[in-house]
Amino acid sequence: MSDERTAAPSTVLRIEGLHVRFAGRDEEAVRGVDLDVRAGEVVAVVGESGSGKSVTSFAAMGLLPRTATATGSIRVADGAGETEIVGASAETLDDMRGRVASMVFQEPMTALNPTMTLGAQIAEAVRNHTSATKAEASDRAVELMGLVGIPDAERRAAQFPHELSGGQRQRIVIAIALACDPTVIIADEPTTALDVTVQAEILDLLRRLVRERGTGLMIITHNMGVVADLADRVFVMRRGRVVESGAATTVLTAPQHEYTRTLLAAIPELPPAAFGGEQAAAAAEPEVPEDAVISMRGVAAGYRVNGRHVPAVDGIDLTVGRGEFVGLVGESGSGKSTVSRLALALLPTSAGEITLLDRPLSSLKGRRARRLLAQVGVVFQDPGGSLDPRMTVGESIAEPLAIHARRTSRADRRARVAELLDAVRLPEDSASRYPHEFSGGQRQRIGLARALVLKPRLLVADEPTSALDVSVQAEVLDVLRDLHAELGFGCLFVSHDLGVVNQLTERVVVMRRGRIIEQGRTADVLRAPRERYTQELLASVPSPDPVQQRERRQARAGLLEN
Amino acid sequence: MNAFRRFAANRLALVGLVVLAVAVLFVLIGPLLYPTEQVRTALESANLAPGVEGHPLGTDALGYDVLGRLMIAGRTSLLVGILAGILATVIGTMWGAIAGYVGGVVDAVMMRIVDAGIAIPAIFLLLVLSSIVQPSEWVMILVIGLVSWLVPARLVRAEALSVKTRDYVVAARAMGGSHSRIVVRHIVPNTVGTVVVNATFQVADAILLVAYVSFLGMGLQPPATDWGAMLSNGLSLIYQNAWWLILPPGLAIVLVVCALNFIGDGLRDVFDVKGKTA
Amino acid sequence: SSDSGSSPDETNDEINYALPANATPNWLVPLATAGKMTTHNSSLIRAMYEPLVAYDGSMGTVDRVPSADLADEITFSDDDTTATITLDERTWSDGEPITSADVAFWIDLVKANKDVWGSYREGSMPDLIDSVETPDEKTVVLNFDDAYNEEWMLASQLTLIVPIPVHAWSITEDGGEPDPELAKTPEGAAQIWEYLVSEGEDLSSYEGNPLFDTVSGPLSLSAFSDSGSVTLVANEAYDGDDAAGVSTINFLPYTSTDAEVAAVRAGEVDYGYIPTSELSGAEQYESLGYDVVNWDGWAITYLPYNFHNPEMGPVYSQLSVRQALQHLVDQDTISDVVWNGAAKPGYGPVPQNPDNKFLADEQRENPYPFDPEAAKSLLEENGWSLGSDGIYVCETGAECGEGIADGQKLSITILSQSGNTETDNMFASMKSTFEEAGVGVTIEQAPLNTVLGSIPQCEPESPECGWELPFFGTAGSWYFPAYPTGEQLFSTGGGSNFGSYDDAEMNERIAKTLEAGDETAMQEYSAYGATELPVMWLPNPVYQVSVIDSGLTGVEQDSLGNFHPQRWAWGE
Amino acid sequence: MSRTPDAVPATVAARATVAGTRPRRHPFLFFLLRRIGQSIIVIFVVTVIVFALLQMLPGGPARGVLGVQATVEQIAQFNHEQGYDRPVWEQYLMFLGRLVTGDLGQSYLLNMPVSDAIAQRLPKTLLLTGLSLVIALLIAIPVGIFQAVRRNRGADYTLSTLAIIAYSTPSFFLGMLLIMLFSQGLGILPANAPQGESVLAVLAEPQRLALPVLTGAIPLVANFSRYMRSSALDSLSEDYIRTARSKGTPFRRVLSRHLLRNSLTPVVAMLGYQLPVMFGGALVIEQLFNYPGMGLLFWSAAQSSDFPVLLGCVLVISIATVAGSLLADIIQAVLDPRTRGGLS
Ligand SMILES: Nc1ncnc2c1ncn2[C@@H]1O[C@H](COP(=O)(O)OP(=O)(O)OP(=O)(O)O)[C@@H](O)[C@H]1O
Ligand SMILES: Nc1ncnc2c1ncn2[C@@H]1O[C@H](COP(=O)(O)OP(=O)(O)OP(=O)(O)O)[C@@H](O)[C@H]1O
Ligand SMILES: [Mg+2]
Ligand SMILES: [Mg+2]
Repeated sequence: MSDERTAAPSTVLRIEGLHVRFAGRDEEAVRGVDLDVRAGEVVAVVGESGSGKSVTSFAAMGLLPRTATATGSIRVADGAGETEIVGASAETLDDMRGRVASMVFQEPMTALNPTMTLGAQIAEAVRNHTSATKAEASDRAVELMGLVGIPDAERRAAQFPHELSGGQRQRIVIAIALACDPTVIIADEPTTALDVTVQAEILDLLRRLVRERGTGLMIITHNMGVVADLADRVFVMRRGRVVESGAATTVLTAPQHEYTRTLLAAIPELPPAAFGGEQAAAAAEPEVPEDAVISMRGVAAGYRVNGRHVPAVDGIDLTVGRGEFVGLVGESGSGKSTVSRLALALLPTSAGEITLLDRPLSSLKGRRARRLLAQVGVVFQDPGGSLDPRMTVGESIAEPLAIHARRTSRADRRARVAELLDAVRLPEDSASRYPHEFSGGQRQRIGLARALVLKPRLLVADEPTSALDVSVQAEVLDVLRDLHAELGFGCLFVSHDLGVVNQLTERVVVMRRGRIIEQGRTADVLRAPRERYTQELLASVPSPDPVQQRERRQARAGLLEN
Repeated sequence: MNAFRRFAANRLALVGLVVLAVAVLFVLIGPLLYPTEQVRTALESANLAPGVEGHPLGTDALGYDVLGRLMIAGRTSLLVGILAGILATVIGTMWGAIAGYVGGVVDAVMMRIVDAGIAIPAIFLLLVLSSIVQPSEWVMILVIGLVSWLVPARLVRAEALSVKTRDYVVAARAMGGSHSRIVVRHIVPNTVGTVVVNATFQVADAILLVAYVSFLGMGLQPPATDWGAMLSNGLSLIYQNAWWLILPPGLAIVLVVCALNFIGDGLRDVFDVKGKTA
Repeated sequence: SSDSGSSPDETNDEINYALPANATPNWLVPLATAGKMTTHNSSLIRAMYEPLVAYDGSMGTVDRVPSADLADEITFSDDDTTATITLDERTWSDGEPITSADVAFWIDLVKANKDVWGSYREGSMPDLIDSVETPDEKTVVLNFDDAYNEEWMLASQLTLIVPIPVHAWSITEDGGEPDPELAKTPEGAAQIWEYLVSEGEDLSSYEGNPLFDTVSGPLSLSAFSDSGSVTLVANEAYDGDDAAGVSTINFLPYTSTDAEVAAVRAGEVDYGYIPTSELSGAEQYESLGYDVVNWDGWAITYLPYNFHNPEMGPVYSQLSVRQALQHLVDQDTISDVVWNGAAKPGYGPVPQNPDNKFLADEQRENPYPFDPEAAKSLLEENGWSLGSDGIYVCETGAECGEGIADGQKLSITILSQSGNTETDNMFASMKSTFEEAGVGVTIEQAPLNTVLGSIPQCEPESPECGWELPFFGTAGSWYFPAYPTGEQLFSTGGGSNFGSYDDAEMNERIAKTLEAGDETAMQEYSAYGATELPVMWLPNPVYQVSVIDSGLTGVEQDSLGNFHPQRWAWGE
Repeated sequence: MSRTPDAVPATVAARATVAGTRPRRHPFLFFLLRRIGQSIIVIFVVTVIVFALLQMLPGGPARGVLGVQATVEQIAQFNHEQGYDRPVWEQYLMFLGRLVTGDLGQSYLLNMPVSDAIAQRLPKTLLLTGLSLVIALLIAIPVGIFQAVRRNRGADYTLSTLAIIAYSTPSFFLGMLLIMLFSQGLGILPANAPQGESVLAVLAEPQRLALPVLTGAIPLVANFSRYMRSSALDSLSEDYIRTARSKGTPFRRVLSRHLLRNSLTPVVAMLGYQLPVMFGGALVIEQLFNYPGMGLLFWSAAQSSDFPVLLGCVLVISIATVAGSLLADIIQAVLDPRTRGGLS
């Protein structure tokens, strides 16, 4: 607590000695955070999950739940003076929110009232703080929608949130935040729920708005790429405290704190990109590995929606050789998960043929098909959701044994479970505990253990790490790599993270709108993508290296111009 | 232990548990401590007011001691309520789990049956059912169970629908687990929270239904009785201010049903289940 | 009551009568089909259409009330095969005279349509009328097919005849031209019947239906609503001896007894009823200005034994068993305590209230008073022994009686009508005494109509013959016409002999009551029924516990279950 | 764990276009037709259930209708006329055939067409339940919201406890208590419901209507307020409430503009399913206060095996229920624009 109170006059948000405690909790969620945001500046707050980033931001808006008690000081610049948030009355807070400080939330799907038109929701923000008439407010709403890049704003204003895509909704949320020209905007993970390409667009929008209007922006993120892309200064938080802060370039390139260093080290690297279309490698025939554990030929499949067949993927030609690591990438909804479901015989094909472990799937039914699955393992994205909360970890891991090797004795089973727990680097006594007693990364390793208990020849992993913090992700990927080396299974690895795919896989398949648009050796495809879509995808991934990120941004701008 | 602490954190749930325990002791142990003649009628000492001739709560029209009768009647009300509630829960759980898991046409057919059942007010069904069969305790259990499984079936189906899309179920299928295994090992255990919480409410509702059935004149064969029957007998004396024939059984029902509802709310906190359909 | 708010003059000319709960009038045509013969229907009909011969119990005995009927003199031929009836000088409300043709018209219609006439019993009216002569406008001669007991003929048969206006009702469609000759042919009679019955079914058109414009009784229809509320007003053209005491009488329907009681308490009813349970609080009603009066029924109440029950039939066939069971019924206590006095003990087949000449002393004096010890010794003398569970058992069936299985237990099942506390309590206390004495009792309950629906006369092998002792007597099991014979009840093949009681002596005694000339036949029948126990006799509950505004006169209650609204009037 | 780029269920349908097909033109119309189809099937199942149950009633109606004194011939005649001597399936088909023409048969007891009897009683029951319902909603909605806002505080606990007590009280006991209190004790309200024949006549005696309506409304208030509370709690924790507050909307306005409508949606759905419960409750209340509605009609029909009336009542109520939940679904869809996507 140094006494250097010579704050620059342009400071718009100043948090000093903030402590937050939740009723019924022993530990404080936030224990002494000092943070400031200046006008026209982007400040990023990073840190692992649960480190208190969101609590800090809610405290700044006076939006903490009733169970929370905040102490310390949070002041926002209001015209000439400053307003204290901690302990302020409801009227003060209502007056301040939206006018002086506003907020952009993480989840655009739920941040908007589903039963109110978009125009009305924006207009409400305007009317809360101005004497604008209804008509004026809705004019202003349309204007704001134009500003955040919603085409055809007039018509859209009369629509409801569900009629817009996620990216568009996030733009509306930003429009609401902007409605009264606040001095500071707090954005809590504003792009996490979005595709990389959409994320890049939103980041562009935010950057432009902040620069044009001189608003202060405090952005919370776990993505170092976003930090590199956007931030002037960074605050790194851990366990309720700020452990390091400083200019973005400094922190990212020369981190001081141990924690920041591990954070940065865990980020999977992308290959030095070559975006130019001319530099693309010659179209190589996709090599067909011999000895395939699974191969799909001209496969199409879809879902029944309201009693009607809706195609999801078409013309899928894909092979995973024995012991081969194949990545499957593409934007959200492109059909990646559908392909993995097909590989697991969870979804019938409507055309084409899948050969799983040398057997055509279409010829197998019922028990015989199920028996084949003994040699296939699976890991899903949500580490919590893929373990039955009412089964012990041991039971979960032994479940494939219970299904396929019923005659295994109890002792054998226990031994096998212990073996696998060891392989995924978990303590042996984990077997008798329940999933909720484990962290996300640990759970994911349990899932991996379960998938491998029968020594499968094929492992299907659908975004196994995308729900994890980067450092935890690194750990899980490490285990996966080791086990692969040891067991030699073929692996279909679905991911939207090109960095991970780059690190892990030998070949990569790129999907878009239900079709495969490009596949080849990972090195080739990522370094010199042939397809423009792949190039865009690559360019949209922010790099944690500020210098590299600047290049990417330019490359992307170039691509969009063409 | 943790679960109990979460339960006990809900004060009312704790109160409910105590009230229920007291009620159970009252009906089970009570008659041992306060033995009364509850089989043979005693017309010579009928219709006594409270306190007369050593009857703290008076006697009824057949000369039965009301306090003692309250205990005997409580046995029936509790027994029938609890077993009927459990029966309804079991049927409903199986029905709902199967419908939800299997889906498609099977689900549609099974749920239309449930819809139809729900569309017919339970009391109407009870009236008809209890004139088809003579209401003994077991028949009452069966009949009440049979008209009240619909709500749990609905709840469990909804739960099953959501559980079946969870990744661990998909994983079990991807491992080659059979349908029966999935229903038994994954779907049913994971609806247990909903089921247990609902079962408490179900028992509470069943005790109410027992009362309604008796009120509507479909009572048990004498000398058996239940709180609802006592209450509806008292109803005919409402103009004669025979409060001792009305209030004790009425309050007993309210207390026990309340207690069960409180307990259900407490359990809901433990299991973290949402909502209650009445 | 008269204090119900309106001015005295108005009230003094209007009476509100409470109809039984859920039994709203649904038939006013004096030609009833089956199921339409409830007492309130027939009472209203009688007020609008005087019968040829009227019997009622409102004078303390059950007797003919000549002032309420259309007959003047009735003479039977010496051989009891014809009756000659002269009619009073009376006119229909439209001014036409009431003639012998109106009597013949009724007989023609009923004869041609007897299968669908509700009161039809084979061998009685109208079968027993061979021919009708109408020598002049005021004389009717009925020729019977046999000689019949005069009293029975008069009280049970001729009372059924209700002269109807042939000059107005011999039509087959709305507004049709009356054709007095039409009914003389069976086809014509069938057409008229069909038309009249269809009008009877159309309750919504009662009000204003021209059929009801022509009445012979002291009252005529003024209003009739679907919900059962009926208003009768004095027939201005009435020229008989039973003229209405007030100008307007409202018959109010109630959906439940409680509703009615509430109305009584609110003073909205001048003549109503309360449940028997309220008798213990009778003062409350008296303080409201009512008299609380039991309305005894000309009825008996009993539990029929099903002699054809495959298991218990042979047991019930043993007189000793029936006697033992009868000894276990504590009729006095049940009447006084359970029914609060609203039931009177009954020991035989003849109604005991009011006292009458048909009653034998055997029945009056109760041959089987409450006596558990006597019951036990009767059973033990006849092969029954107390089992280890405290229930009598017959180890060797043959010793107890023919057809009884070895090891047969003496456990009876009563199927009782539900919905009445006194009835429930009566059986609960009976169960208690029976079981104390060693007779097992199971009590089942069902709504009245389910009870009635589940007790068909049956053969032992038929699956529907499982019933044993049904009770349908919360308001009396069986109401009699004025001459209380039992041919329906206890003679072999009798229409309501539910339990298939079959006894030659009984048949003979009943036959005697119907034959001509034998004055003591009824008493012999009464004595035999009281000792032979064709059914288990139970206390006979009152028809209802009436509450009558103390200011009303003419409210003597007719034990036949009819009410006579024309006689009600406000006293001074 | 919301840090997922993966599909969020609500958007699945929206994304279904990706692979080249369009969504249905009129999803709302489709939804409507589907629900109506389902409702018809449900009603059909109801007729089968009810008919089967009535077949199981012992004895048959003849003796009950014709009385103790009817002869065997009269009973046979009655059974023949009513078709009870035909095979069951034939009776069912006859019944169904008449049903589609709106003919519910003739009441034995009342001697009038069942449809007339019901037409006479139904409006009164609707009045009773409707009044109870409206009153209950007017109280329960604000109370539920109030409780949600004040959750886990004294007032909330008190109200919740009261609600559970009210819910746990059998309505006939509640009615008895009210009678003892208001009619006998204080003597300010009559214990007897209006006996008027028309709805207007019933309405003309509001003081008589008070106790029955109160008895009907109290359990509903209890039930709805609990629902409203939990639904409002759910909505309160939604992100959009936070969004609304973050733009500076005063809390009261957040409640009235954002919370109310969104938390009403599940309550409306629940209302549909509450209908049979309410009708069941009406049966008891009508019985207790002698209110001449459908409940008493059913009750007396059950007492006298008046089969056509029994069938008619159950059918009408079931149809009303099915229609009610259909209506609830539609209202819900209207309240929630997500389900009427392609209507415009
Ligand atoms: N409403 C609440 N009640 C109790 N504890 C809470 C509440 N909200 C947050 N916490 C606790 O406060 C701590 C900080 O949470 P916070 O949401 O700020 O983390 P975060 O850094 O935003 O994490 P993430 O990256 O997952 O969003 C956590 O331990 C969390 O469990
Ligand atoms: N259960 C389902 N029912 C109907 N449509 C579905 C279902 N699952 C997926 N789809 C549709 O199929 C298409 C492909 O979906 P899929 O889940 O395979 O995409 P994805 O590439 O895995 O996306 P993400 O990166 O978001 O996981 C999408 O249009 C999606 O809307
Ligand atoms: Mg957060
Ligand atoms: Mg996916």
